[in-house]
Amino acid sequence: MILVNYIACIILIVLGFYVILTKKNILKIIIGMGLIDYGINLLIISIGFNPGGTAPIFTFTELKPESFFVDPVPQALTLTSIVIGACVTAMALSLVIKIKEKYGTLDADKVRRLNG
Amino acid sequence: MFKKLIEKSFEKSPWLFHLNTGSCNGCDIEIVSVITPRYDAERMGFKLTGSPRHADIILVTGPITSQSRDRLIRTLAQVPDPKVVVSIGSCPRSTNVFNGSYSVEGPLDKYVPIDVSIAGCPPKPEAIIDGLAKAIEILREKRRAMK
Amino acid sequence: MVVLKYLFNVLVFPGLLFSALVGLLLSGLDRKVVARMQKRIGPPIIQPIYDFFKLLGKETIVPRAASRRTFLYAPVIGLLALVTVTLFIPIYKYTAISTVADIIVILYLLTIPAVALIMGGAASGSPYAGVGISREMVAIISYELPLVIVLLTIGKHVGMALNKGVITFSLSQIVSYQAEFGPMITNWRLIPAALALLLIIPIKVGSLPFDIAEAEIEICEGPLVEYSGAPLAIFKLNHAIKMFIMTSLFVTLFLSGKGTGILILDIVLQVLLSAVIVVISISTLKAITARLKVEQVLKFFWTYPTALALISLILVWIGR
Amino acid sequence: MQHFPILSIVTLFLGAFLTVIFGSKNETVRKFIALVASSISLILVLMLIKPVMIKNNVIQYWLGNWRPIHDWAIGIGLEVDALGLFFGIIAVLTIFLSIIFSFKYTKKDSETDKYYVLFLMLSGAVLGLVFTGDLFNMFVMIEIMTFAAVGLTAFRNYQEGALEAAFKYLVLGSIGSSMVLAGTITIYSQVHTLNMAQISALLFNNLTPSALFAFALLLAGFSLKAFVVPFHPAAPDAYMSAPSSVSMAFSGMVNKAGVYAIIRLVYVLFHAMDFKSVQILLIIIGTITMFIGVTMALAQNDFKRLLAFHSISQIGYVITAVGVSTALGLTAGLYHALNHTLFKGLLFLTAGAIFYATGTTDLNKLGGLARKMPQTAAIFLIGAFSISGLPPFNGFVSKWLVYQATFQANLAPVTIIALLVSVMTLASFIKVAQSIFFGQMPKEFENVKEVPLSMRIPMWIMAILCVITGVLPNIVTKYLVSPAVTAALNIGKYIDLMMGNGYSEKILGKPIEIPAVDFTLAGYWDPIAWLVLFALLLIAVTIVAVAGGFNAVSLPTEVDDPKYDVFFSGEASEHSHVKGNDLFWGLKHDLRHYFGFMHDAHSGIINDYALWAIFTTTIFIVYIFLLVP
Repeated sequence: MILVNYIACIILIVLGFYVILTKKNILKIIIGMGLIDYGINLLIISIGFNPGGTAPIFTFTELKPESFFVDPVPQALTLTSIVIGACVTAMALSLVIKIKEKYGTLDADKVRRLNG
Repeated sequence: MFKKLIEKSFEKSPWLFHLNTGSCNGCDIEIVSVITPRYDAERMGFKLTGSPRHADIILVTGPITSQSRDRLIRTLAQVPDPKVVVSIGSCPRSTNVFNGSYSVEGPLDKYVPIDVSIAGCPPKPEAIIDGLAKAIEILREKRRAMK
Repeated sequence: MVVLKYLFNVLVFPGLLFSALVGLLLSGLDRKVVARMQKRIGPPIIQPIYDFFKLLGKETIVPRAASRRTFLYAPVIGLLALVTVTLFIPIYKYTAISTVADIIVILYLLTIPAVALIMGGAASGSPYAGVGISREMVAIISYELPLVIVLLTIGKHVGMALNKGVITFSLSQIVSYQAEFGPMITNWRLIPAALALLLIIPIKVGSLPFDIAEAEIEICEGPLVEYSGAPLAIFKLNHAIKMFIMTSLFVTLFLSGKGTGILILDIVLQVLLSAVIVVISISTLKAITARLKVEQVLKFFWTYPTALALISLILVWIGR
Repeated sequence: MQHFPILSIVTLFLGAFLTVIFGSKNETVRKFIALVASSISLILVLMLIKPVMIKNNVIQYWLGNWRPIHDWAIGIGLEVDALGLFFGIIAVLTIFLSIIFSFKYTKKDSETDKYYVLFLMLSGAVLGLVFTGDLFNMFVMIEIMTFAAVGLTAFRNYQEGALEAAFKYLVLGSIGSSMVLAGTITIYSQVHTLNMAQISALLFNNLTPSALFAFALLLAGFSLKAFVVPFHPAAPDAYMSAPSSVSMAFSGMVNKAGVYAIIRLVYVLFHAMDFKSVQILLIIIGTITMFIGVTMALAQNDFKRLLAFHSISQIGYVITAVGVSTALGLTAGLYHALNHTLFKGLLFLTAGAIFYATGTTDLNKLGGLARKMPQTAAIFLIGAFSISGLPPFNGFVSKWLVYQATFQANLAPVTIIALLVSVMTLASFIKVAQSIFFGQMPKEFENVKEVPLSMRIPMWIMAILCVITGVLPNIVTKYLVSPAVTAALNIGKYIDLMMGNGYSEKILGKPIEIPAVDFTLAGYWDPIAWLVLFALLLIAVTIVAVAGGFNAVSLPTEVDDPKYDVFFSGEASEHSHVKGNDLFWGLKHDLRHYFGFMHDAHSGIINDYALWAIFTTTIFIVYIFLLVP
C-alpha cells in the first residue's frame, strides 16, 4: 500500500522536472518547482509511515507502553519543507511580477539579456 | 664612476631613427643600403630603432611637405637629449627640384637646427657613413656639454 | 657571516654582476653570429655593454599619460626577479641556493620579468604598448604549456630513477642524476623534450622569429615604446640576463654532469655551453626565419613543441 | 566556551531582526546594529580558535538541551570541529569586512535597511551551515542562504539583468535544495537519524543502494551550491548584478559553504574517499570547472562577470585538490580556499570601488584610472598578482601545493591544465589592468576621486592578509589548515563525541598523520631571506643609479610641450586606448571555435541551465551506482 505513495512521489517529481525543462513560460516554471517540492514532501511523509501506527499526538497520561505511533520526525521535517516551498513560490512570483514589468514578457527565451 | 665609460659608449652605440618627410624614397633606399652587408654600418654600432624615444641620431629625408611639417616637429621634440639631427640628401637642404611647389614647406633648417647635412640626390652610402661618423663626434660633444 | 655570503651571492657571483656581464656578452655574441651568417662583419662582442651605458647616459622622459611610479619601478622589479632566479640555477655542483623545489619556483619567477614588462608597457599609456602587451601575453600563454610539460618530464624521469618514482622538482637532484648516468641529452627518451626546450628559448627571450611583442617596425618596440634612458637600459639588461638564464637552464637540465670539480672551470664550461646553445637555438633561428604573425605563434607552440614534449612525457611515463 | 557557536549564529540573526524593527527609520542605527552584530560574532568565532584548533577538541551543543537518549540523537546538535571552524573563520572575516565596505558603498541606494537585513540573514545562514552537526539543519541553512542571496542579487533592480539573474539563481537554487532534501530524506530512511556523526558511524562500510542514491543526490545538490561547472551559469549573472560587497560575500562565503558541504559529505559522512572512483569524479569535475571557468573569463567584457568566472575556476582548483584525497591534497585545497576568499574578496571590493567612483564596470568604457585612484590601483595589483600566483603573494603557495599534490598522485594532465589555467588567469587580469587602470583615460572620468576611507580600510586589511598568508605559509598552515585537515581525515574524534569514546577506534583504526607543510614543501626558500634579498637588490640598484651618473628623470611640465606626449608616430595624441576586447586577438582567433561554442552554450535561457543541472545529476547517479560499490 505504501508503494503507491512512492510511485506518486516519483511521478510528481518527474513531472515537476519535465515542466521546468520544457515550459517556456516562467510562471509555469514556478509551478514546476512547486510540483517538485510537493513530490518530495509526499516522499518524506511516506518514509516515516509505520503500518498500523496512529498519529504521534499524545499527552503524557495517554502514553502507554503498547501504543504504537507513526515516526514523528519526518512530519516535523515536512512542516519546514512546506513552509520553505511556500516562501520560495512567493519570492519567485514577486520576481516574475517585476520581470513582467521590466522585460514586458514572461517567455524564458526573451528573458535572456545576460548570456555568454 | 662610469662617466668616462658612458661618454665613450655614446661614441660606440649611436642609434638611428629614420624620419621621412615626403622624400621620393631615393635617400631612404640609400639609408637602408648602409645597413646591408656591403656597407654594414652595424659594425660601428649603428642600429635602426622603432621609436624616437630610443634614438640618438635622427635621419631626416625629403623636402618638408605641408602634411609632414607638424609631425616632424612633434617627433623631433619627443627624442630625448642629447640628440643629433642629420639631413640626408639635398631635399632637406634646399627642397631640391620641388622648390616653389604649393605643398612644400621649405628647407629643414627653417624648423630645426641641422647638425650634419649630407648632400647628394641621393647621397652615396659612403657619404652617409662619413656624415654619420661626424654626427657621432657632435653627439659626444653634446653629451659632454650636457653633463 | 651568512648575510655576507648572501650579499656576495646576490650582488656578485651568480647574481647581478656575473649574470649581467655574461648575459650582455652572450647577446653580443648572438648579434655577431647573426651578422656573420649574413656575411656582415657585425658589431663587436661587447656592443651591448656600450648600448647599456649609452642608455644610462640618456635623458629619461616620462610621458604625460603614464602612471609614474609603475612606469619607473617596473624594470627594477623585473631585474630583481631575474637576479633571484640566477641564484637557483646550479652550475654543475655549485648552487647558491638549492631548495627542494627549484623548477616550479624558477617557472614562476621567470613570469615576473614578463609581467614587469607588461606592467611597464601598460603604465606608459601608449596604444602601441597596449597592442604589445596583448601580444606578449599571448606569447606567454603559448610557451607556458610546452615549458611546463618539459619540466615535468625531466622531473618525472629523474624522480623515477632517484627517489623511487615520486617526481623531483629539485635541480640539484637532476644534476646529481646526470653526474651518475651521464648528460640527459644522451637518453633517447628525452631528446624530443630537449628539442622542445630549444624551440622555447627564443620566444622566452623574445628573439626574432617570435618577438611579436617588441616588433621594431610594426608596433615600434611594443611595450618599450615610451621608455628612454635608464629604465630602457634596465629592460635591455633584463633581456640579456634572460638569455643567459634560459641557456644555462638548458645546460643544467640536459648537458650537466660531474663537471671538472674546480668551480672556475665549471663556470667557464657552463658559459661556453650556454654560448653554444645561444648560437644553435637563438642565432640560427633569427638568421633563417622572419617574424611570425600573432596567431601563428600560438598555433605553432601549441602543436609542435607541445607534441614533442608530450612524446617524451609519455615515453618517460611508460619508460621504467 | 560551550555556547560560543550558537551565540555567534544567533547574534547575526538577532541583528537582522533588530534592523527590521529599529533600523528602518534612520541610517546610523542600522549601520550600528550591523557593525555590532558582525563584530560580536567575529570575536566569538576567533575565541573558538584556541580550544578547537590548538587543543583540537570538538565542541558540541544540543539546541534546546535535547540531549541524546540512550545514545540516539533526537535533537539538533551543533558540532564545531576544526574543519567547520576553518570555514567559519573565513565566513566571519568576509562578513565583517563586507559590512564595513557596504557602509559607504550603499550610500546611493535606497531601502538599505532591507540590504542589511538580507545580508545579516545570509551571514547567519552561512555560519549556521558551517557549525551545524545535523543534516536537515544544514538543508534549512542552505535554503535561508539561497533565499537571502536571491534577495540580494535583485537588490538593485534598476540594474540591467538583476531581476533575471535573481530568478535564474532562485530556480537553480531550488532545484539544488530539492536534491539536497531528497538526499537527506533517503539517508534518514536508511539510518533513522539526522545527526551527522551518528550517520557516518552507522553508514561505515555498509553502503546500501539507497545510501548511494542519497550520496549522489547530496553531491549534486552541494556542488550546485558551490557553482561547479555544469551547474555554474547562475553564478556569473548573480555576482555581476549583486552589489560588490554582496558579491564579495558570495564568492567568499557562499561557494565556500558549498565546498565545505562537499568536503563534509565526501570525507566525513560517507568516507567516500576510500573509493578511487569518487576521487576521480571529484578530480574530473574540478579540472573541467578550472578550465571552463578561466576560458570563459578571458572572453568577458565586464569586470565583475570576469571575476565571477574566476571564482568558479578557483573553486575548480579547490575541488581538484580535495579530490586528490592525500593529506597534502586536502591541505592544498583548504589553503587555496582561504587564499581565494582573501584575494577574490579584494578584487570584488576593487570592482565595487570602481563602480562607486565611475558608475560602470564595463571594460570597454574605462581606462587610465591608476592616476586618479592610486590606492585602488595598488590594491588591485596586489589582488591580481596573488590570484595569478606570483611568488611573494599567497596565490603562489597554495597553487604550488596543488601542483605538487596532483603530480605526486600521478595526475600529470591535471597539473599541466592547472598550470595553463594559472597562466590564463594572469592573462585575464593583465587585460583588466590594462583596460581599467593603465592606458589613457576617457574624458568623462576626469573628475574621478579616490573612494572614501571607510571603503579603503577593508581593502587594505585584505591586501595585508594576502601578503601575510603568502609570506608566512608555515604559520598559517600550522595553526589553521593542518588542524582542519586532521579533522577531515581522521574523523574518530568527531564520531566519538556522539557515540561514546573508543567507538571509532574499533571501526576506523588509527588516525592518519598529517605532514607539516614546511618551507621546502611549500616551494619556498624561507621568506625572511626573500625580504633580505629584495632589500639588498634594491640598495644595489639605487647605488648604481646614484653613482652611475643617471640624469634626473624629466617629468612632464604643465605647459603643452609635445615632448611629453605619447608617441603616435607623429600624429597629435588623440584618445586611443587599447582596452577590453581589443586584447588577446591572437588567442581568441586561434580558439574562436571554442569561444564561439562556449558563448552559445551560456545561452541565458533558464530551461537550458536547468537541463544541464538535471543532466549532470543523472550522470552523478549513474556514475556512482556503476562504479562505487
